[in-house]
Formats: sequence, structure tokens, C-alpha cells
Amino acid sequence: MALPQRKTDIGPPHYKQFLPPVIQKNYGKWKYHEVLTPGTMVHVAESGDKLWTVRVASPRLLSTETIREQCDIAEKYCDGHLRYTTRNNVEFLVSDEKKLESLKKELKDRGFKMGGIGPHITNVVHTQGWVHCHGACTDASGLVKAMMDELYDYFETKKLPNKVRLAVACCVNMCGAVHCSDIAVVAVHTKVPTIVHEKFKNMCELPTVIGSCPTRAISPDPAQKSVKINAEKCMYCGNCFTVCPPINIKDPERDGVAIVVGGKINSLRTNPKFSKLVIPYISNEPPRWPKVVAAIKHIVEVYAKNAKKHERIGEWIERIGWERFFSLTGIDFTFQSIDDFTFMRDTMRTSATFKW
Amino acid sequence: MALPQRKTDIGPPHYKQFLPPVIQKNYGKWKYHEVLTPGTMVHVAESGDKLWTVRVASPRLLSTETIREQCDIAEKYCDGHLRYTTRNNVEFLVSDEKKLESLKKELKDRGFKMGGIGPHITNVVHTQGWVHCHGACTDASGLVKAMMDELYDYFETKKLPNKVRLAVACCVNMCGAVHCSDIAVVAVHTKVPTIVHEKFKNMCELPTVIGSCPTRAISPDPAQKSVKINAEKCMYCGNCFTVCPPINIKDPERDGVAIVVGGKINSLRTNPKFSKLVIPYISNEPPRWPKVVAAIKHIVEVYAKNAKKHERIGEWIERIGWERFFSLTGIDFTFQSIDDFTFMRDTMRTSATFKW
Amino acid sequence: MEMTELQNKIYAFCEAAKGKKKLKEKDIIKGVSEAEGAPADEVKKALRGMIDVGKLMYSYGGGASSVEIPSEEYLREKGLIK
Amino acid sequence: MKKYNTPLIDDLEKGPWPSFVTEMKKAAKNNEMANDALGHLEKCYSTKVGYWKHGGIVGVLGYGGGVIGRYSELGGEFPGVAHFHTVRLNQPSGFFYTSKALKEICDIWDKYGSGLTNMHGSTGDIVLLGTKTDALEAIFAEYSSRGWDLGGSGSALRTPSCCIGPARCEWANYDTLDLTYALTQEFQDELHRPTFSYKFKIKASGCACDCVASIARADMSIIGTWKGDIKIDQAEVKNYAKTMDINAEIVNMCPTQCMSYDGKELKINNAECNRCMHCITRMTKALKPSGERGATICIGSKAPIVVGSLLSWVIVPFIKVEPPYTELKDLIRKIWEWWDDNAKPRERIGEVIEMKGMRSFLEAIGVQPQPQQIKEPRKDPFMFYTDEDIAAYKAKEAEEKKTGKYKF
Amino acid sequence: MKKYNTPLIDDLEKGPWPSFVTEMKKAAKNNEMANDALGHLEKCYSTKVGYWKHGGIVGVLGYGGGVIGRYSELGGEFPGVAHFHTVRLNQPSGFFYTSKALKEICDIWDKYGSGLTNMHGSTGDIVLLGTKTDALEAIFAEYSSRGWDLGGSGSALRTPSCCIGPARCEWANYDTLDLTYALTQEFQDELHRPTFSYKFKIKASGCACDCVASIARADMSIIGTWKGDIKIDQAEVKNYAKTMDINAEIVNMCPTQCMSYDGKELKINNAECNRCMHCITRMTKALKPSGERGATICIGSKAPIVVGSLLSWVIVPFIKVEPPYTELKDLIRKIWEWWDDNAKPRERIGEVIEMKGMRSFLEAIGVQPQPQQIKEPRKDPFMFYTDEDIAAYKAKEAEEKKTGKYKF
Ligand code: SRM
Ligand code: SRM
Ligand code: SRM
Ligand code: SRM
Ligand code: SF4
Ligand code: SF4
Ligand code: SF4
Ligand code: SF4
Ligand code: SF4
Ligand code: SF4
Ligand code: SF4
Ligand code: SF4
Repeated sequence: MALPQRKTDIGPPHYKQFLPPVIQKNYGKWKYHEVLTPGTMVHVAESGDKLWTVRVASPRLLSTETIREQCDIAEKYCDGHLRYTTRNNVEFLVSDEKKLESLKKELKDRGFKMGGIGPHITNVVHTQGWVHCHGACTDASGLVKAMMDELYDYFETKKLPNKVRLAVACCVNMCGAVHCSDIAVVAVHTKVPTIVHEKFKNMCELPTVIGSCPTRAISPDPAQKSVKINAEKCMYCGNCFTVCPPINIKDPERDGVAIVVGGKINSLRTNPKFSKLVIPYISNEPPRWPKVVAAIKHIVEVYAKNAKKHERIGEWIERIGWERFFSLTGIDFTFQSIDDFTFMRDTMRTSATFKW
Repeated sequence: MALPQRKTDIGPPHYKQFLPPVIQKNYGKWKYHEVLTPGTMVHVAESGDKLWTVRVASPRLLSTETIREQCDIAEKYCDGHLRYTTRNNVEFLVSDEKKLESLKKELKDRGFKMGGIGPHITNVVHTQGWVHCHGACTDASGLVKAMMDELYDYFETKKLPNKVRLAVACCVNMCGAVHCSDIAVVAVHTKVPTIVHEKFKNMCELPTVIGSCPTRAISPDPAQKSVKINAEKCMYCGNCFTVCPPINIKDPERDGVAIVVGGKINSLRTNPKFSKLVIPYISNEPPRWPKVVAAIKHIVEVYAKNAKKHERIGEWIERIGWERFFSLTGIDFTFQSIDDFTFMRDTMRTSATFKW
Repeated sequence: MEMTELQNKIYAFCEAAKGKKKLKEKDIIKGVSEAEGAPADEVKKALRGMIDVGKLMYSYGGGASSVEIPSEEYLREKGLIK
Repeated sequence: MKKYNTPLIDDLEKGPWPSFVTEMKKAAKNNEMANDALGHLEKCYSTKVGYWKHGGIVGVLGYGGGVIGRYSELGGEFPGVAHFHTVRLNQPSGFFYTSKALKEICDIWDKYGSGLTNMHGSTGDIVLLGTKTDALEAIFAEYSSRGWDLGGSGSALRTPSCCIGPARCEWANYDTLDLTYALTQEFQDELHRPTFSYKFKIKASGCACDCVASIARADMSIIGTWKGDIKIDQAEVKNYAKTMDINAEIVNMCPTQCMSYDGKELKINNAECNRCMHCITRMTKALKPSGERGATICIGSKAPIVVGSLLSWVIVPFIKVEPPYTELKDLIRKIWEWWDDNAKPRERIGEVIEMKGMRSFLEAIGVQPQPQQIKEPRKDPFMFYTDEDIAAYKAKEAEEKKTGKYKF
Repeated sequence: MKKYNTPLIDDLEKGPWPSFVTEMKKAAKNNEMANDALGHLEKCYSTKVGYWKHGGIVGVLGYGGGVIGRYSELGGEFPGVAHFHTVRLNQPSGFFYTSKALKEICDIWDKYGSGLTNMHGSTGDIVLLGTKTDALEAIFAEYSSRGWDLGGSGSALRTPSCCIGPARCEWANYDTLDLTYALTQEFQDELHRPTFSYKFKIKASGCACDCVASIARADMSIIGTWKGDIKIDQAEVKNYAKTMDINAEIVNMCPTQCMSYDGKELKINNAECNRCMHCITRMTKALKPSGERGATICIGSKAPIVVGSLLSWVIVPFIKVEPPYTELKDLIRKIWEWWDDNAKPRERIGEVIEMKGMRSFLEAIGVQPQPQQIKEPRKDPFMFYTDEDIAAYKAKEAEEKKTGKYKF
């Protein structure tokens, strides 16, 4: 069968054709919204028109079969309109209030999960992991599944002081806004890479490899026509491996994950914040990473118990102080939590005022 | 006349011999103090004993004649006891309340100035300047005199929201805690140094000179047996001049001063803070530096008008935001105020929340 | 090693560096104790003895302190030579 | 088709959260590639290490991006994933679809690929997960002929992305969807043909909530804001007061402390408000921004490699964002030009600014220094001055001598 | 004696603030050196540039510091300042004097020097400003025989200095004067004989007011603090309430928000107090720290050259400070040892810590990592792990498997 004629530089289809009529009509003229349940909200336009949204959890990794199922549901209740969110949930857009309850019922019957709107835990930002990436120190999808099974009530029903944004980075490239999450898992290598010197010359560019290293641990090894790594300076970021395949950094027994907390994206109340390291290492334990999951749940619970309404995790911690966060959670404070990279000077305490 | 026998390693005399009896008796047992006037305070011991202090302004640069005069006064009213403060004022220590008023009268009659206790401007931390130092870009003593003549009321009578600590650095070596002052004058060179290459070899050590440069602007010049300076990278700090006399950085027309504000030493309420650059350059105008003095006075007045009680300048600015400080004071915001050295990353704004 | 012998070694060490490298006290102690196998604190003591009598002197230049062989001018000023 | 024994990942089909393993199994039912992907993943779970190799050079004729090459070290054992490339399709603004469009995407993908997708990739693309080199041209022909183009990858403009904005949000200060569409169309060449030193990402959020996380992961973050007062509907405030402790939840949490509430009337000192959105989001029926609308342009955020993560820095405090977006497009071109002139390979714009200094960047793009760009001024006294700077200060001083009035 | 015409600096004799020019003139009346210093300074004022040269090698036999050499380029024109060296005398703790002692200092100085002084130098020394090389040994003999030793200079321990502390302050948490005296005596060798890579300064403040500015300008800042509750005298609180808005001035300004005041009783949640001293300083009659006393040891502050100014970092959150101060002296020795092993020439301790990492430093001096040392944990994921670290984590995990309880 002949292929159709390819076109280039056409860019994406215009979004307008995909907008439901109620949006086309009230575009830019929304007046307010109300969250009805953790899985549903309604937006009211200045015209009085209403749009109901039902948010459904998604594993992000979707088979075409499931996408088709989502389409069928959208056709039945939403005139075929649906969207995905910036955190990879699915949203069904309902213009007709009468269809809302039956949509929710059908979703429930088919096993779809509704939630994540308002002060809850919503989908976990994550990327490829062992499913598709060469650099992964862990699997992302499996970790997310294990976490969300355990935290599921916070998605569907249980309220928190504010949103808690979770993320998983399957390596320090951090494909996602992992570095500003309320709680994130960052997978790390912990061993100095080895180099297959014979392959270096053909596969790698010397200046690129040397320039790739954040701590300047790499220097030329003219004898081998390759490079050498100063083990003292290497902190296993894997960037040399990214730019040069003969450098091997993966190690099943040493690869593991760290946990960072207290990040934030939006500018409400306080400025955006980076997440900070609190647990330096937990071994990879597929398929369910029980200790990682337990640690996250523990932090969420301590937060839920202690924070004021509207405080994000980072805001709560900044109010009480990091020393108090460590004592409330009982997490061990380790050398790894002390910055020895770029920000050491700003992160050390420069006053005799702290809590015991 | 034969000299007495020298002794080494004896260290300073023991302080105890210099303490007035009331201090010896109540040492470590003070209960509270009260500020009576900007120039006098009384400390009350648990025993009920009292110690009055009269604080007198000092130019710090004292002739032996004036020291002797201070001694005479101390003998008359304080059994010979006096001390200097960490900001170089003189304090007369009175144990007998009856002598307090006559001491103050005599001080006044002799032209000594009392003040600086409590929420006032006290002595200006400063160092040698043209009086004694080879690196100076300005004179310190003259600037201080000009400033304090103009701000004198804030020393003697006028209250401020809190203490305002002033300082002058006669070069960026900043001999004094200039970098954490409420308002400080920092004298700067603004021209790339020239090098007398012939003298380099004998007077300077190559690695030291290269290592002295914060921006790595200096590299060897083997042909001249000297060094060369990359004018693009040099920001005229003068550290190369400090370690190598044949490097000349002084320039009467280009040397000048910058003004920094918002620093703080103590940990009350908020952490210690560095002072930040607000006016990048004012020409040296001896003997009275009128524009420098006017700028400082202006900042003090805007602060006095706008800050809450107990707020230091830096605390006030952090509450209202630096953009508001610039608009309230009408000071031009220049490129120089944007960090391009170590802290750029932390000092840029990373949110869309600011004031117009 | 005898104190005087050690002091001679120290002097020789300083002489060798003269005009080439500014020696910090630490450099001398480290260098001589490594070269002669003498304990560091003995070298320090020997050095102190030399400085106390003007055989060697502390100097300051280039923003840092060092140890040098005194000039005649210095010795004259200290009344150690006429 | 081979049936793999997958006890480890089977465990991940249990529990309430939707299971990606179930998704893989659905696809595996009638797709060799998906089936081998399943076996391959179980292997990773059992050995705790990945087997994917670095991507090779794969793509479609004429483009430099849109396809991520991927090969497995275990191609012998799992032939279905020996090649397992990803195709990125440029999503529509706001991730809106009709069932018709989505089904079309699925049909083509089932024909040529693994049947596995990510809805969506972290940058925003529709990610089609796993196909073979020899299918790429066909895939591109099928999609592009139906109006779907590829997304970005490599050292190029990456697929721009935005929040839902005016399509369903009362707080959007500009049309995020339209701007994203317009920029994507304007810069098709830069998106498909890598000519940059490294990647460049653009993300557009309609307000400070930043629902597309632009401030943390976009070389250019476009964040909506406004200039006028916050209008207050006191009747609605009264309604909120019934269920909300307005002083505790709103007034005391206002970062600029510019609000007050005496139990009757809510007051805002708008001159001191920094438009953080907290009060507005919590009292959306009572509070509404007013006046001029536009955006703040921030530059430079990225992930930690090489110098540590960056958040985007405010460069243009306020810019109008209205079609045809000429000012913004010009700004982008100027930014790229300076970046191009100054970047070493694999240096993002934020890294280059940090290296070369903000002044060089601002002067090149023609933006004045403004206190809105900084949290606080510099702390060290290591300022650079040009001869012109000093001459200008001296001229000002001469002027002041004449007028007798200082201008600081 | 030559009479210089000094119109520029004469202007600085006018005005209310005490004039340093008047001081110079007083000294100049019968001192050649001071007189030439006056002419020399007028020259600087008229040309707007200084004429002093770098210090040469001057000092007293056996010592490596205490004298700052200074020569003028204009020695021909102003012979009195051709040599104009500074002598530093180690001040008594707390800057206390009797008139007898001060007059003795003046007598000797008038005999050998310019008659000009600084009371005091910025580090804390008595600074005797301006003498000639050939007077140095005599000056040292005169002073040292009467109990006054030189202060520090060069690459050595610098003269330690302290706040007035228990001598006249109700807030001192340890004896700043005694500690300063004890350390100065203990480390005489390090003070007079430069063996360090660069200068090392110690400053001791009795509480967080830090009246000797230790946190900003001491390689070792010793800041008093306490462990117990703040005791409240409610009757005195009532007195303060008459003239003070306690909620506005105290409660709302408490950084940890751990206080409350209902118009009757002031309450402090001591567990959350960070001992900032604000409330105590404003209500000194009503509030008093209690319980164990000691100090926080912070390390590393310095002026901007080379890497930018540093404030001292908390290293030991709490240490007892009681004679004979053995623990503190040992700590200082350990710090010097590590510094010595790791510093390049002219590198201060703070710079070396930044270069080598806090872990290396803390391990060397035997201090555990504690959250009190930091404002916030690291932001980047570039952690170092030793093999022992990983082994320890794995051992912990094995233990947890046994007990069924996680220890995070
Ligand atoms: C649908 C979505 C935008 C999209 O284009 O897809 C969206 C939609 C809304 N966001 Fe959002 N946000 C969405 C991602 C985000 C993100 C991005 C992210 O998480 O990666 C952020 C920044 C996260 C952060 O700050 O770390 C975000 C921070 C907010 C906030 C600030 C919350 C706070 O107080 O800290 C609000 C305000 C609020 O909750 O009242 C908000 C408010 C809202 C509102 C109420 C806006 C409105 O009036 O319609 C929408 C529903 C709220 C909800 O989900 O609770 N949205 N929102 C995204 C849903 C993701 C999901 O599936 O759960
Ligand atoms: C005499 C002196 C100590 C000495 O050993 O010489 C001293 C003495 C006192 N200080 Fe101080 N401070 C002295 C330098 C300092 C310094 C150091 C400096 O300025 O270089 C500071 C840190 C400066 C800073 O924070 O930037 C300092 C920050 C304070 C504070 C904190 C003020 C604030 O709220 O920000 C207090 C508390 C207060 O004022 O209630 C304080 C309080 C006091 C008290 C009330 C302590 C007491 O109970 O006796 C003393 C008199 C107060 C006064 O002067 O207003 N002292 N005080 C110093 C006098 C300097 C002078 O001549 O003016
Ligand atoms: C597919 C995707 C993850 C996902 O599952 O969603 C992805 C996957 C990869 N990213 Fe990414 N990145 C993806 C979004 C991101 C993001 C988030 C974003 O764009 O909002 C980031 C952080 C923001 C940023 O750009 O800094 C991100 C930061 C990186 C980096 C670090 C770049 C840096 O400057 O620090 C690398 C390393 C590199 O470029 O060599 C990287 C590299 C990679 C590579 C190409 C691996 C590599 O080393 O060559 C990954 C291919 C995996 C695979 O085989 O599928 N990826 N990457 C995302 C793109 C999908 C899409 O087009 O929608
Ligand atoms: C005399 C004194 C200023 C004064 O008028 O009070 C002083 C004077 C000099 N200082 Fe200082 N410093 C003096 C206290 C300080 C302080 C403050 C302190 O100690 O509390 C500092 C800031 C804190 C610090 O140590 O960082 C200070 C930071 C410097 C620096 C920068 C050091 C650094 O690491 O950044 C230099 C440059 C150098 O060492 O080469 C310096 C160098 C100098 C030299 C020796 C000039 C030089 O480049 O060689 C000055 C000699 C001037 C002269 O001819 O009299 N001086 N110097 C102070 C010592 C008097 C005393 O012993 O009491
Ligand atoms: S974070 Fe690392 S492992 Fe995960 S998808 Fe990105 S590059 Fe691959
Ligand atoms: S892993 Fe990272 S730190 Fe180690 S050598 Fe490679 S690039 Fe450098
Ligand atoms: S600040 Fe500079 S000019 Fe002033 S005394 Fe110190 S070194 Fe000399
Ligand atoms: S003046 Fe400072 S910046 Fe310029 S070359 Fe000398 S040391 Fe470097
Ligand atoms: S960023 Fe603002 S405008 Fe966009 S969806 Fe979120 S709340 Fe609405
Ligand atoms: S938008 Fe933010 S700063 Fe402005 S009034 Fe509301 S809470 Fe305060
Ligand atoms: S630092 Fe504290 S103890 Fe020392 S004088 Fe100041 S207030 Fe008193
Ligand atoms: S000392 Fe500071 S933190 Fe503690 S109660 Fe008083 S004001 Fe609050």
C-alpha cells in the first residue's frame, strides 16, 4: 500500500479544533471554579455556562487499547472531548450536568480512579527508567506504582494541608521538574565509572568528555588515547557516560535512590524552592521498593500532622527549621546532606540561632 | 640610658587589674541595664550595686595628649577607670552616682561628645586610609568625620527605629566588619593595574600573584619574566597589588567609593546579613565627600521614615523588597548591582512576584 | 642529630632556596625533617633557636610571612653586627 | 508469540493505582515488540540494572530530531526490543483532544509501533514508545499527512508547552494556548533542525501558579501577570468568612503583609502586593486581578547537570503578550543570537549567562537593569566598570554641581 | 619644625564630631613625625592619592609580627614619615584600662614614636601609629618589661578580642574576657611566630548580639548561648506593657513565632525558641535565659578577597566554655592541624573548607554532622559516598529486614 505524501514543518494541529463548544464559547471568560470532590470540579463562566471536569488517574504509560477506552467514554459523555494534564492525568470535560454522575459511575465500574484535585496527592511526575532509558539507576514506573498504591487515599479522599507534588528521577538528568518537588525520589549511581579505553577513541570526543564533568574529575590519558577519572573528585553523576558510551557507570548492587523534600514550583506565598536532600541512600528493591515507599509515607504523615493549612512541605519546613524537620521525622542527618558542591556557602548556618 | 630587659611571650596584662571594684564584685552577676540618655546607661547587679557608663565619641585616631586628658577625667570621676568599646568609643565607668552629673558637665565643657547608646548612630568602623595604608583608594578618617558631622544628631539625640551601624572600607580588603554594616562606604579602584615588568622578577612570586586574582585574570608573561592581566576579567580588586608592589593600581581620577546597605551582625530576629551594593560609584571629593555624605543621610532618612520600630535597615528592606527600596530612595539601579561574581545564582529573582 | 648540626642543615636549606622560593616556617620544618629524618618538633626547636638569635628571621612580603636569612642591614639594626 | 514469566512485575498489577504493567500486557497481547518489552523489563527487575544502550543516529529525512534511538544489549534474547526507538509527536496546546484524533494516532501507532505510549512526555510531546528504524519514514508520512508533526529533540528548540490557561481557568493573564501554538509555528525550523549549542525549552503558564512548572524546567519561562489592583467583592468575602478563618488563612499568609481584615471588610494595599496569587486562589469568587495583562519573562532553568539545577531568572518584568507576539518573537531571536555567540557545546542559556554575566546578556538583548530582576543586589565589591560607566557618573556629578541637587 | 599649610584637612576641624585632624595637630606640636604626617596627609587630600609604599621587613628580634612596616614615596619631602611603622600592642580583654596604665603607654610612645595612636585597631590591638626602624627594639624592651606584649600580624594567630561580656553585661553566657586572656596566653607562640598559611582570628561574644562582630570577621567566632528555658517575670512584663506594644514589638517579631501574649500573660514555647535574643534585649528586666550555658563555635568568616566575604559557619552547636578550656583548646589545635595540611599559601580556613568540603573538615576535627550546622540541606544530587557509607546503609537495611522496623 502506498504511503501518503509526507509533509514537513507543519507543526502541531491547531488546538481550537479540539476544544469543546462550551470552552470555545467561554474561552478566556471563566469567572470562578469550585472543587466538588477530589475527582471533580466545575468551572463557571461569566456567561453562566458551566464546565465539569472529572480527573482520572493515569499510569502515563498507556496502551493504545486504554486510550481507545478513554475515547469511548469521552464519546459517550463528553461529545468526544478529553484532555491530559501537565501531570499526566486524564480529564473528561463534561458540558451537560446530567451526564456527570453517570460518567463517574461508568468510570468507577470500569476501574478508573478519580481524584487528585485540590489539597491532595496527584500523579507522580516520572520518566522512563528501565522501561526505555539507557542511563536509569532505577525503574520509574514501578516506583511510582508502589508509591501511589500506598498513598492512594491521599489521591482519592484524604485531605492534606496543601498539594503534595511527588516525582521520581530515574537518574540525575532529572527529566521532569523533580528538583522542585515536595518529595522526590532521585536515583543515583554511587560508584566511579569504569572506561573501556579501546573504544574511547572511536566513540567519544575528548574535549566534550572532559567538559562534561561537573567536578573536573576527568583528565586526558594520552597513553591510552583515552581519559582517566580522579576517583577522589567523582560523584558518579554519569554525565561522562551520557556523552561517551564506553564509560560504564551502572552497578546493580550500588545503584540506589535518594530522597529529597521541600521543593515548590508556584510563587504563592513564598518563592519557588529546590528540593533538598534528606535521605542519601536506599537500595533498589524492585518490584516494590518498600523502604522508599515507607519513607515517603512517613514524611507525608509527619507533614499532615504538623503543617498549617495551605503550607506546602517546604513552607512548613522553613517555618519550623530543618533541624526540627529532622527531629520530627527522626531521619538521620548525614554528611551527604551538607552541600559540598555549588551552594555550600549559602546553605551553612551563619548564626548561633537554631533549635536544639 | 640603658634599656630595660625585654621579655617575650608574656601576652597582654591580665584584665582583672583594670576592672573597677564594682565590676570585680559583680562580675557575671549583672541583672539588667537601663539606658538613661543616648550617652549614659546604668547597669544594675543582682547585689543591687550600680554602674553608670558615660559613652563619649572618639575619632579613634588619638594623640597621646587626648588619651592623657581622658585619663585625667577618669581619675577625677571614675577612680581612674575607663574603657574603649568595640566600635572605638570611650566609656567612663562611674561607681558613684553623685559624680555622674559633674562628669557629664566636665565632658561637655571640654568639648567631648556623649551619645551612641541605644537606637542611634554610633561610631563609624573605619581603618587607615591615606593616613597610613599603601592600598587605600580614599581616606577613611576624613570620610568618617564628614559623615558624622552631618549625622551628628542621630548620635546625640535623634532616635532611629534601631541601631544603624556605619562603616568605611578604604579598599576592598575591608579591614573591619564593613561587609555586614547597615550602611558602608567601600572605596574602589576602577582601572586595570599597570605592571612595572622590570621589577616583577625580584619583588614578586609568580604563583602567588597568579593565585591572588579572584577572577583568574592574571597569567604568566614568560617573555617579560612577568605576568599579564586580561583586562576583560579584571575587576580592580587590587589583590595582585597587595602581593606584588610593582603592580600599580592607584589612580586619583578613577579611584572612588561605592555604597552598600542592609548588613547586620547580630542574630536578633533575623540572621546576620551581608551589605549589598546600591550606589556603584561616587568620585573622591576630599575633604568632605559631599555626595557620599548626602547619599548616606538620604538613606538614613528614608529608613527612619519607613521602617518599623526595631527593624534594622536590612530587615526593613527585606520586608518591603529591594525593588521598593530603590523606588523609595530614588536611587538608580545599575548593572553593577547585579551580582556577576559568586552569588549571581542566588541573588537573581526566580519568581514573577515582585512589586512594580 | 646534634642541635648545631641540625641548625647548619636548616641554614643550608634556607640558603638553597634564597631568591628562588619564599619559605614558610612549615616548608622548612617539613623539608628538613624529611631530608634529615629528624622529628618535626626538633627541627622546629632548632629553627626557633636560630630565629631568637638572628641567624634566621621572619619576614613579611607578598601578603604572607616567611623565614629568611637576615640581611646585613637587619643584623646591624639589631646590633648583632657592627 | 513467546510467553514470558514475569513474577516480579506481575506484582505491580495489584493495588489501587492504575498499573503500567497492565498497560504493557494489554499491548503485548498482539504486539511482539510490546511482548518483548515486558520480558525485557522483568529481566531488569530481576537483575536490578538496565540493558538499554545509548541511542544511535536515527531519524526522518531532513529533520534532526523527533526520534530517540534506542537499542537493547539483549537484542538476541529479546529481538522485539533490539530496536526500540521513541517517536515524539508535537502535542496540541493544552493537551486537548477529540476521540477521533486520538484514535487516529492509535491506529497508526498500532500499525508501525509497539502500541505503547506516554501521554505525555515530560516536555509535553505525545511519546510513542518503541519502533524499528525501518518504520520511521512510514510513521512520519502517515502522521504528517494527517496533520501531526514531530516534536523536538537534540540541540534544538524543544516542543513548547503550556498550562490550560484561558481554556478553563479564570486566572490566565494571557492566551497560553495561542502563544504556544504561534511560537511553535514561528520556529518550526529551529525545532526540527538542530542548530543550537544545546536544547532550548519554552513553557507558558498563565499565572504565578505555574501549572506547567515553567520556572523550573524551561530555558524560557513565560509567566502571566497583571498591573492593576485586585478587585474585591466584599459580599463574597463575607461568604468565605463563613467557612474560612480569613486572617489566619489569607491575611497572615500574604507574603507582603499588604492585606487587612477586620471581620467586616477585606483591604489590600495594592501598591505593596507582589501578585503572588495566594489570596486569589483561596477566594476566587471574591478577588480578581484587574488592569493591564501580560507576562514576566524568566530565563535559564534546567536540571542539575553540569552546574546544579537552575530556576529561571526574571529578565523582562513585564511584557505585553498579544498576537502577533512580535515583541516576544524578536526577544527570542535576540536571546538565541547571544546564546549562539557565547555558548560552548552543551551549554544551556542559563549556564552561559552565569558564565558571561547578566550584563553582557541584558545589553545584548536590549533590556535595562531593573531591581525587579533581582532578589537582592550583589554582596561582594568586585564590580566591573566600563570607561563609559565612569564617564557617565562623572557627567552626572558635574550636572549635580550645576543644579545643586543630587541624583543618586 | 616645619609649618605645613593644610587648608584641606583644616576644614575637617570644623563640625561637632571629634576631629582626627585636631588630634594630629596636637601630636604635631612637639613631634616631627606627627608634623610630617600632617603635611603628608594634606598632600594626599590635594592629589587624591596615597603615597605609602608596601611594608618592608621590620620587626623585633625573634618575633615574626606585631610591627607593620610602612614607608612613604615622599620621604624626601616629608622625612618624618620616610619610615612610619605601626606597632601593635596586645590590648587587655574588654579594652579596660586604668589611667595609670594608659599614661605609661603614652609616655613610652611619646619617647619613641609619633604620639599618634588608634584606640583600637580593628582586630583589637592598641595601635601605635608611626615610628622608625631603629626604635623598634627599644620600644619592645620598654613595653615588654612593663608587661605589654606585641599583638599579631602576618601569617599567624591574630590578637584575640572579645565583647565586654560578664564585666558589664547581664546577657553573657560565658566569661568572654577570661577565655580571651586564656587563649591568648595558651597560643603565644602561634601569635608571635607566623607558621600558618595565612592569618587566623579569634573573637569571643557572650551572646547572639555579637558585640564584637565575631560572626563576620573571625576565623573562629565563639558566640555564647544557653540550653534552658527563658524565665519570665510576669510582673515585669506588665510594667513593659505600659510603654510597649508587646504584640507588635516582641511577639510578632519573634522569628520562630513561639511567643504569645494575651494582654495578661506572656508565654514562650521554649522548645521552638531559637534563642535569637530579641525579646530578651527588649525586656531585659522580664526575661532571663536559664539552664546550661556555653557557646556555639562558628568557623570561617573573612573579608571579600579572594572568594567573596564569608560569614562564619556553625561547626559545634554547643560547647561548654569553662576554665581551663581544655576542650576548646584541643579543638583549636585540631582545626589548625587540618588547615595546615590542606591550605595553599594565603588561604584562610573558610576558603579551605569551601575548597575541600565540610565533611573532610568535620571528620578531621571529630565533629558529627548535625542539622544545626546548616540552614538547609544540599539542593543538588551530586553526593559523595564512601564504600563504608554504602556498607553502613546496607547493614542498616539488613537490620531493618530483621526487626521489621525502618530507621530512616
Ligand atoms: C490541570 C492542571 C493544568 C494543566 O494544564 O494540565 C492544573 C489545574 C489547576 N490548577 Fe494547578 N494544575 C496543574 C498543575 C499544576 C502544577 C504543575 C505541577 O505540579 O507539575 C503546579 C505547580 C506545582 C507546585 O507548586 O509545586 C500547580 C499549582 C497550582 C496551585 C498552587 C498551589 C499552592 O498553593 O501551592 C494552584 C492554586 C490552588 O491550588 O488553589 C493551582 C490551581 C489550579 C486550578 C484550581 C486552576 C483553575 O482555576 O482552574 C486548576 C485545578 C486545581 C487542581 O488540580 O487542584 N495549581 N498546578 C494541572 C493538573 C495536574 C494534575 O494532573 O494534577
Ligand atoms: C559597648 C559594646 C560592647 C563592647 O564590648 O565594647 C556594646 C554594648 C552593648 N550592646 Fe552591643 N555593644 C557594642 C557593639 C555592638 C556590635 C558590634 C558592632 O557594631 O561592630 C553589635 C552588632 C552590630 C550589628 O548587629 O550589626 C551590637 C549589637 C547589639 C544589639 C543588637 C541590636 C539589634 O537589635 O539589631 C543589642 C541589643 C539591643 O540593642 O537591645 C546590643 C546591646 C548591647 C548592650 C545593651 C548590652 C548590655 O546589656 O550591656 C550594651 C549597650 C548598648 C548600646 O550600646 O546601645 N548590642 N553591639 C559595643 C559598643 C559599640 C559602640 O561604641 O557603639
Ligand atoms: C522522554 C523524556 C522523559 C519522559 O519519559 O517524559 C526524556 C528522556 C530523555 N532525556 Fe530528558 N526527557 C524528557 C524531558 C526532560 C525534562 C523535562 C522537560 O522538558 O520539561 C528535563 C529537565 C529540564 C531540562 O531540560 O533541564 C530533561 C532533562 C534531560 C537532560 C539534562 C539536561 C541538562 O541540561 O541538565 C538530559 C541529558 C542530555 O541532554 O544529554 C536528558 C536526556 C534525555 C535522554 C535523551 C537520555 C540521554 O541521556 O540521551 C532520555 C531519553 C530516554 C528515552 O530513551 O526515552 N534529559 N529531560 C522527556 C521528553 C519527552 C517529551 O519530549 O515530551
Ligand atoms: C590596622 C588594621 C586597620 C585599622 O586601622 O584598624 C589593618 C590594617 C591592614 N590590613 Fe587588615 N587591618 C586590620 C584589621 C582587619 C580586619 C578586621 C578584624 O581583624 O577584625 C580585617 C577583616 C577580617 C578578616 O580578617 O578577613 C582585615 C582584612 C585584611 C585583609 C583581607 C584578608 C582576607 O583574607 O580577605 C588584608 C589583605 C592581606 O592580608 O594581605 C589586610 C591587610 C592589611 C594591611 C596589612 C595592608 C596590606 O595589604 O598589607 C593593612 C596595614 C595598614 C597600615 O599600614 O596600618 N587586612 N584587616 C587592623 C588591624 C589592627 C589591629 O591589629 O587591631
Ligand atoms: S531521568 Fe535519566 S534515566 Fe530517567 S529518562 Fe531522563 S535521562 Fe533517562
Ligand atoms: S560520573 Fe560525573 S563526576 Fe564522575 S567522572 Fe563522570 S562526569 Fe565526572
Ligand atoms: S581597608 Fe585597605 S586601605 Fe584600608 S587599612 Fe585595610 S588594607 Fe589598608
Ligand atoms: S586587580 Fe584584582 S582582578 Fe584585577 S588582575 Fe589584580 S587581582 Fe585580578
Ligand atoms: S498557571 Fe494559572 S492560568 Fe495556567 S492553569 Fe494554572 S492557575 Fe490557570
Ligand atoms: S496576591 Fe499575594 S501579595 Fe498580593 S494581596 Fe494576595 S496574598 Fe498578598
Ligand atoms: S555580645 Fe552579648 S554578652 Fe557580649 S556585650 Fe554584647 S550583649 Fe553583652
Ligand atoms: S529569643 Fe528570639 S526566638 Fe526565642 S522567644 Fe525570644 S524572640 Fe522568640
